[in-house]
Amino acid sequence: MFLSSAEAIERLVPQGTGLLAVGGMHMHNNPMELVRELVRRRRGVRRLLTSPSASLAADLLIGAGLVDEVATAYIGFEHLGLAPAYRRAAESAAINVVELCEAAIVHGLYAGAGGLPFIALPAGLELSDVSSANPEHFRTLTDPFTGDRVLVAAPLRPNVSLIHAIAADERGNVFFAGAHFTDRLMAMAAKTVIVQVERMAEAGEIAAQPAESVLPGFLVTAVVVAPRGCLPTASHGAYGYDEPGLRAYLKLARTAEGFTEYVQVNGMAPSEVTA
Amino acid sequence: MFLSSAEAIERLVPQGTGLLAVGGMHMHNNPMELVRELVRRRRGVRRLLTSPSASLAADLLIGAGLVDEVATAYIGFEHLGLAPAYRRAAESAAINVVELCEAAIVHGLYAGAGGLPFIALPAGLELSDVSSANPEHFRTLTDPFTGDRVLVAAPLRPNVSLIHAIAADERGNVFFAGAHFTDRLMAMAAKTVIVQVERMAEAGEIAAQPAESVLPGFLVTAVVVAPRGCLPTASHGAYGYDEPGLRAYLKLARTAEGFTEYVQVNGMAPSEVTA
Amino acid sequence: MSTAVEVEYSTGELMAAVMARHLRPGEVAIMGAVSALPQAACRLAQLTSAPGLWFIAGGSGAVNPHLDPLVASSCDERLLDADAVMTLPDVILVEGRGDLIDIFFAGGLQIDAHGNCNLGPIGPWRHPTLRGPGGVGLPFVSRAGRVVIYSMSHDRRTFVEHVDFVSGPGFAAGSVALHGGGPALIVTPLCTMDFDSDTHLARLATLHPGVTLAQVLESTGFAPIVPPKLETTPVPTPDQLAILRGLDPTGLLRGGA
Amino acid sequence: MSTAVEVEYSTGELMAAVMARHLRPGEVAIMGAVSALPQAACRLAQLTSAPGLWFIAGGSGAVNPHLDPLVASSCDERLLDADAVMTLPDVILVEGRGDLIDIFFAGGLQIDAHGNCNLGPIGPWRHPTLRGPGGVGLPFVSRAGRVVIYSMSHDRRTFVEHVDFVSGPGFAAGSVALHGGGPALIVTPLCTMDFDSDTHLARLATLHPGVTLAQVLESTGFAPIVPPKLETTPVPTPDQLAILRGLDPTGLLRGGA
Repeated sequence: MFLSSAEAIERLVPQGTGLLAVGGMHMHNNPMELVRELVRRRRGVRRLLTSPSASLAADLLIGAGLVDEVATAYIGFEHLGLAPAYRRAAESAAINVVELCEAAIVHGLYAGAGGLPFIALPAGLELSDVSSANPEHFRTLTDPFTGDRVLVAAPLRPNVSLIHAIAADERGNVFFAGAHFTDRLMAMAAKTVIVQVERMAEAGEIAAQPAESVLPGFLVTAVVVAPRGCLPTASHGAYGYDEPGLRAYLKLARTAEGFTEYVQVNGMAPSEVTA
Repeated sequence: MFLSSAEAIERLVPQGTGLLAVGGMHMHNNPMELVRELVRRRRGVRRLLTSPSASLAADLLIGAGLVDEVATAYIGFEHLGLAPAYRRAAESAAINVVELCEAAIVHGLYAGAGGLPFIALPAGLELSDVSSANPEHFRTLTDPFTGDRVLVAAPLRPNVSLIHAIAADERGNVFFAGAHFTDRLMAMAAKTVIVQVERMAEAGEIAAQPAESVLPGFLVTAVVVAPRGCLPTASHGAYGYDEPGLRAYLKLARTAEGFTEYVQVNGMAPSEVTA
Repeated sequence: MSTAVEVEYSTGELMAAVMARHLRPGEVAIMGAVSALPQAACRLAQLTSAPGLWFIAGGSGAVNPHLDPLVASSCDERLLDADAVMTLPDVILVEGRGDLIDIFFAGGLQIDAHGNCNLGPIGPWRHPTLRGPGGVGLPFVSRAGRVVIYSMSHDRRTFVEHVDFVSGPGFAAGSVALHGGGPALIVTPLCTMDFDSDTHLARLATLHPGVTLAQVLESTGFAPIVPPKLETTPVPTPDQLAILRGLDPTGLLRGGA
Repeated sequence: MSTAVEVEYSTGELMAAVMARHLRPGEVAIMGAVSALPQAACRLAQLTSAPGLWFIAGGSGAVNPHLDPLVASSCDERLLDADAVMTLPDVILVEGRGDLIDIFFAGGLQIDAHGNCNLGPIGPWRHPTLRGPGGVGLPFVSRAGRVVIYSMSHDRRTFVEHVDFVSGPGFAAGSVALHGGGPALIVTPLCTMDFDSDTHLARLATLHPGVTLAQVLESTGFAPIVPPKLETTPVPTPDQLAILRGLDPTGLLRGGA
């Protein structure tokens, strides 16, 4: 159950994973230690699924050339700026973008978690270009109750989900602090779930948590204890984001050379791989 | 926002309400004070929607002859016995039973809450007779992604939901203690929401609750403060169920005459209506 | 020379011990309404032969409730004294995913030779002779790894050739395949049955101590397959009984929960 | 004789005051990424002209965050200091229901004459000249009561005749009806616009103090309807500014959030 980040990625994330989901939202609760290990080991991913709003985790994986396709509704850094590696990859068509919306991601994960074959979306969502841009992910049906035309989205069933939580107990029950965004759904929908945590839970601590802040251990494949492992993104309940650290990334990652420098300076060169 | 149970039912639950949802689960958290007021005022309901497992609230409304149809997956009293009024009404075909399953109720409420036009159900659910028994509520479609046959259920959008929570603040934010079953979804899917609570919240108490135990006030139409108002069912966080009280009901309600006696003895005769 | 001590046990305790032995370490089990018996079986299994077993007390959302003490209602707040708790909507997601639940404990007012269970109408659907409470989550048994059916009644009203209404689908007579493994075990006050892998029909497995084959056949409304040799159901050991009684000071398993 | 005091205010503060005046008591508003400005507007409205207003800080799930202080990121943990908090999946349900959200604050790298917003690709979809971050929940504007569009840039790159990609649908040229009320107000550093009820085209409403009509037309890539008489946008009152500065000690609205 408890592995180092090196062991977890090596054993549980096969090269060429079909659908890899990475949790957190904006520059909060990105499971960066796990993501850095993916970069170190150069684990390629056929499709990356982000939460409705991704930032550093996604930009780093894309910049490292590890992602063939990204299914996302937002990759950026809010007030700090656009996502440099994502921009470069998308603008050079080096990556295929499966443009989704919040509804397609969240309802799609709900469908994946619950074994629903697909999910019908609220009327009006078909008016955006999201569904036209990615006909592979969306279909139009006739509502069998009303006869209306209805947009439906595919379920999202990650092969692997990487998420962050505040603490875990010895059986892999984990709990979240602050907001947990789409992280529980990402875990519930995935075959393999690796949870990066700040610390071990104290005795009785998980039992004292409310139902919805907890992910029971039978949904968790492995736990990686990585204190301060979300930095430079925030970990709700533990620390805020490191704005200078994020700005340093954004500055360097403006160029491919700068990105490589960032990867090397931050311990993500392949030479940093440990057994 | 704050009303007596008499005012809330009089003003907010029209005679012949199309779909009335009543929360709680088994003999826990049934909003009995609101239900008793419905009986007192003889408010008829075209269709009653129960949580996946209902007990006294549903049996009382059905026994009082106030329900044309009931959409449910279970009405009973677990180890205490079957539901006497429901049995009598169903066995005499005095009521139409829309037999649902847990999945159709919970996913149906999710669809209602989120504006989804219908909900596709996991493969295998079509093997029970639930869908065949109620073709009005279910349809079969072709999955546009796989070509498989798929069972879909109608969304559930209650006109009115009656639920119970532990406490409310002055703006109608409420929070739950213990398990809250399908009560939050019932509220999120309904046009009009009446929440029966044990007490007023203390200053700052709602803000201190985790996200998922709270229902924000913009989803709440009215709050009725009714201490010990779930009895003889339990109120999680406040008191357990009154087993002798439930057994007394089950004994009396075995006959129509006994049921009438129970209604009268327990202050639900029309003469008990207050302005 | 054996000096076996005669230990008294109730039918409920015997059934709990049988069900516990069916569970394997690390599996995930789930149960619904009126489930003190399978809950006790799971806790017993965790403390004996199936360490690391997970069990979800359905309606309450409790994961591994500590059963300190065992309670009668499946939504009792005391169940939330547990290793973790899920919301009911999340439990429904977990039931639906189809690869998470290894064991689904099911029951019925009617149970048939193919393991179909009925908790709904008995007789005509629209005008039943007995309106059962309803099946709650029983349609999800079609997606579980194995289904364990238990009943505190073993008579011809309960065990029928064909259920009048399928709440929880067993093996179908026709060609429709279940998405999960289907019914695996039936536990009653008289015996245990499993299912023949070719015909998918219920087959007697063990008779409880003191119960005769004739008694079972007379009490069963279908003709179970009878294997050449029928074992006697092992009785609960003193250790098992000590654990069960520790969980159950009020005697839910002794009064017939 | 007037003795008006000249009060200095930033563009952000002016825009927040304009947006606040658009909100009515008891309404429910929602906003997404990079939303310090509409959050400040909502809090200002709650404390002045729209008591009982609800606002949901999208990604965080915070309902009526106290903004003590205003923060830059829409998912900052400090937003959870609020009247109540929802989960993100529940926020998505609320957005989808279609009769709960009165005001949706939207933005775009491109905004067009019909109020369509683009936060996705600029240029060809598969090979964009500028890959925007993405629209997150913007497709839901189609189901909101009114859409308030805001932008800190007012230039011809931002305000275009037709967006290259519709993230948040405005009024369509064709016959497709929005399920909600559609775009109602645009607030920029230069002016405010509303929408003509017949043509559904953007129409200049007010010019900010010191801004000329020519300046707006030159900075706008479409031709807004120009009404015969253009009012000047009211400047924030000293009370409004005091409230805004109380919320915003670090000057997010003064440095340009």
